[in-house]
Amino acid sequence: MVQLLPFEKSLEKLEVGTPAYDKELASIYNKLSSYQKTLVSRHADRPHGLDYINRIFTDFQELAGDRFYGEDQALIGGLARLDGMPVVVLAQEKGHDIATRQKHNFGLAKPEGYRKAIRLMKMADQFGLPVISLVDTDGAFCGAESEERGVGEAIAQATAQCLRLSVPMISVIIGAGGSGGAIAIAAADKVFMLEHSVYSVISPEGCASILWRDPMMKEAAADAMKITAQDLKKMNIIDGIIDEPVGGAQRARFDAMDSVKTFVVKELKALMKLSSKDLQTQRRKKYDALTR
Amino acid sequence: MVQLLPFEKSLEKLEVGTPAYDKELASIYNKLSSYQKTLVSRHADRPHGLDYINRIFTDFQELAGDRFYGEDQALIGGLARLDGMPVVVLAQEKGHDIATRQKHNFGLAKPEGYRKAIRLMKMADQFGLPVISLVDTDGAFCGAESEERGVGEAIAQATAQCLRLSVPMISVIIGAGGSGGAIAIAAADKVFMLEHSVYSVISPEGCASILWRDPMMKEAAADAMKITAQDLKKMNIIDGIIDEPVGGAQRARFDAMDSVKTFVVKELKALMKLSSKDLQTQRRKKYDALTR
Amino acid sequence: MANSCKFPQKPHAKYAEVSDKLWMTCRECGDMIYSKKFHSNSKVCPSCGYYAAMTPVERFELLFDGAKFETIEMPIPSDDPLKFTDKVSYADRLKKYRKSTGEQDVVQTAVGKIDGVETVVLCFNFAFMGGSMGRAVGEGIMKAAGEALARKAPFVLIPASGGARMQEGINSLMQMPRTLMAIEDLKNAGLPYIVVLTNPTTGGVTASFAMVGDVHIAEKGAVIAFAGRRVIEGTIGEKLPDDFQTAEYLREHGMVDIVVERSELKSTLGNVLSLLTNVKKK
Amino acid sequence: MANSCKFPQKPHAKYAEVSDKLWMTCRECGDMIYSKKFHSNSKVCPSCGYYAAMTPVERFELLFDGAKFETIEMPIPSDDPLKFTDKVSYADRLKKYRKSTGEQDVVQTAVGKIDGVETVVLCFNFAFMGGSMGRAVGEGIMKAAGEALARKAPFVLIPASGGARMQEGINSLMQMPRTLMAIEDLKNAGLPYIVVLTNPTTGGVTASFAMVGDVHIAEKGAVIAFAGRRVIEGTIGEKLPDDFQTAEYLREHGMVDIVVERSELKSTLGNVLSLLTNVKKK
Ligand SMILES: [Zn+2]
Ligand SMILES: [Zn+2]
Repeated sequence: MVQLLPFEKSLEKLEVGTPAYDKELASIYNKLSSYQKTLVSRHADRPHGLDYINRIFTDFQELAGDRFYGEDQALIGGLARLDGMPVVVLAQEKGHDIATRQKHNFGLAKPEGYRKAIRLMKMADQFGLPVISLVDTDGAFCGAESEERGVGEAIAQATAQCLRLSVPMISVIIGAGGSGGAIAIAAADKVFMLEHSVYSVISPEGCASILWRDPMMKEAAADAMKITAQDLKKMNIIDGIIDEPVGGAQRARFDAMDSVKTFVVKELKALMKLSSKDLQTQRRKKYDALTR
Repeated sequence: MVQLLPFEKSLEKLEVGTPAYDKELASIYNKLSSYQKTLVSRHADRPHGLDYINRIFTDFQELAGDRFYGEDQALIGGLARLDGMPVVVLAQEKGHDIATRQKHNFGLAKPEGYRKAIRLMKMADQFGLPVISLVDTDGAFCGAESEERGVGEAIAQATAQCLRLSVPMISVIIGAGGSGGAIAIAAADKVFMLEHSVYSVISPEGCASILWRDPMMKEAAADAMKITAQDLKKMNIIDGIIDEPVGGAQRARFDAMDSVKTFVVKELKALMKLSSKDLQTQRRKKYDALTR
Repeated sequence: MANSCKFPQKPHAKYAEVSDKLWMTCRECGDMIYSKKFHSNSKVCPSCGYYAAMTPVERFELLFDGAKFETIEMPIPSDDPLKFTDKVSYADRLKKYRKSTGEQDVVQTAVGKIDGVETVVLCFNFAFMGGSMGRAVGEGIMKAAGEALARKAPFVLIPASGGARMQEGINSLMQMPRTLMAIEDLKNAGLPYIVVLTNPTTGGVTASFAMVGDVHIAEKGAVIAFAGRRVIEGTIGEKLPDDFQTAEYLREHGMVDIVVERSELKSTLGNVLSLLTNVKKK
Repeated sequence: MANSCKFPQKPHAKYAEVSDKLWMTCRECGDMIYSKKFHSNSKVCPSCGYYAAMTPVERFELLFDGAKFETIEMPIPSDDPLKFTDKVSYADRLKKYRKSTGEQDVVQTAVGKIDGVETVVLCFNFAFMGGSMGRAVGEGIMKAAGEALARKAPFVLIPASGGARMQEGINSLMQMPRTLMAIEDLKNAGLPYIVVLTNPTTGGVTASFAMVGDVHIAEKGAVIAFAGRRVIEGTIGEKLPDDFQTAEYLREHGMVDIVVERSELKSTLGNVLSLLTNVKKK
């Protein structure tokens, strides 16, 4: 059984699968607030980066290391096939229990994670492989060692590397798109968000603490910042929304992942028809126009 | 007064500047053995990297850091002018007293030193500036932290970066050319050696320890390995020898450095007449033919 | 588009209120300091050496030969894309800062000569909402970089920023790739891009245009950080060294090329520009 | 130039002396092991899991589909450029190793298919003078890389080396830039260059061609080092972790992509080659 979120309490009394349950679930998910979506996007049972890699890619070969300092399991990378097409895949992974959360550092990547991403994007360019990134992080790791090794520089260079590619890149925000930690692997030709994912410059909690000086104002902050897939699509920040099963990806993990696959494969095929030059021209126009 | 080397003992009784002294000095330096040259190349008063930077370059601006991990003062880098021409200069610096030797880690560079060199060589390429490297190291730093951060990888990439330049590169072995630690910044279009410098794949002491199993066999090892400027010129490994004042660069530091300047400026001007393509073709032929 | 302004020695009137007074109090050491001396000393406290924030115009006067420069008008995007309100509305905040600074937003740009090299300089005004990066900053950087490209001139960017402008939400974050794309154009054209890191340069700014310079010059003691010291100490419970995230610390950790005294900034910058553009020194 | 050799299941006769005996002793654990089992297990000790060194031909048989491959003749430069003698003359050492291995020098190259992808594989023979890098190694790598370039095929290099061949002095060092130049050609042509790091890969080899692969695969437990552990412990007096300089340690430190069991090497390599060359998997 999937763990119930606070605003799902009304489901407790209902039997899963009954028409009453389905009706109530749909009713809850039809009117999720921005902060409720934030909670859905963070749900522990939501499919994570490695879940997608295992489900929708084949022949995955993880590649480790930045060739400078270390290997960062918060940001997984490697070669794989998507619908038979060889690609480079980058995926943030938060972990799902104590051991895996520690191993993946809760999806908070360090400079070496972003530098590995840069290396693999260059490899993609070198061998003409598209890049697929699956974004799910609360942000880059905020620790002294991250600052020491220049996490800002690493994020900036990773972002620049996305924009420099001569191959297509597609990003999907599968959970949390946490600020610079996300954009570093999400400055793509096409950026899609799952229906209940969020993408923001700071967490609602952080924004509330700073602007309201009260972390309890997180709901107001979430609303004000416009962080949902629906908000971002309306502002033309993202290129599309991938529907989730009713009740969220955490309730039908395989269905959710399979629909991401179908969606991405279709978009990727369209991008692969473009020449490198057309692709880069289109990308430039996209980022020129963004937020204007 | 310059510190006398063991084989210079006969000068002790003579007054500096007298004809007898000059005669004895010339006689000693006319028949230096390979190992004696090794000792001259390591003489503490010999001009070091920073001495050259201060003496023969103008407008020097040191640039620090590899943009990944750290700053390494064993390998100094920056922008400067040589005879009015802007260049990127790379110089290994051993230090000359306890404090500076520690600061410069005895000229033993770590991965970050070589990665800084790579960054500055890329900058040279980007802005069309020639690269001048002054080589003086017993080798790359052999410590755990050097291995941890991939000193081999860093040397390999630096060497590859030398060979990849679209601008001319000139290297001068001013003291010790210590194996991989040297080649990383010495895979140049033209490689010159000072008259009493040495360049080898391992130190005579190291070679003696391994092959003779007796470090005292260092003289034999030095002879056998053929490590002097004269040996290397005969084998066509280097492109020329820069004469030193009688008694070595340590006895007339400014004269020694000034003759390096004159020599390098002349060679650089010749290289700068070539197109990038011709330069790269010539470089390729040079390294193809080397050791054949 | 670009209107010519030639300023005399004294700071731009808009920022000179404080210099109307004969004496002022140093924000750092609390000493009473002679206002004229403070300003003639490029806003470095004569008592404690504290580097006070400089306005863009003050920077331009400090850096350009003979304090002569042309300003380049910065594009101002429509206000308040999210209709954002916290305790105060963003619209009201903007009004307040526009009034206090006399400027429309954070960045200002000018072109002039530095040691004889024609250079485009963009400077942040920390006094405008903490130098926060919204669409105006992004558009400004894109415009300034475009100006450098058109003139085949080097581009010098002088950040001073607390980071993202949260009131613009995701629009702020999107300025990271947008500005990086503009900088990439300069690199492809072989034009130098120099960042002069000043106190403070933090947050999203250090994860984009401020960390991809060909050369990174930092003013002595400047705090340069992605995540703030207190955030790190708070969430991780790590004890941090005193010099953590200072210019000197970043140099030691490979991120900054040159740490300069403010008094050496112009000559250092001039030398670097001259070397990278192969212009003979005067 | 390239003569076709198709080998049966059992190792090349030249290296098979030991397999003539029914039982043999593991060098690592000392157990008596059934020779046939050891060899059918790709020279991994069935008792302790120790990875014994493999000859180039054994590697070729392990990696190429159906153990079918063509060998590419390696150039052999004139002997002994320095006329080097220590306790023994280099000329005599060379004679000895040529006799014991039946080969002229360290490297051998073959071309064949790996999971259907035509690939050039160069392999070091550690039994030949500790896999030391002299002119023969340099010329061999240049020849093999040139062969890959001509065939538009990926290049797989399998080092096993103690480092430089001191008896060739500076000639050994010069193979570092020379081989890197050959590898650069492959990169410029968009051809994959994969390094399979085996035990031991040390010294100058790790400061040149062995560390610039697009993908670095390492056999489990292989020692991969620039400076040897004893050198570091001796000169620096640092205490080193047990796994220092192992394949696993290098993966942890960002230098190795994949650590594999020998039994998985062919399938891993095949998958990577297939993905990088965009060949559909069989
Ligand atoms: Zn003060
Ligand atoms: Zn065993």
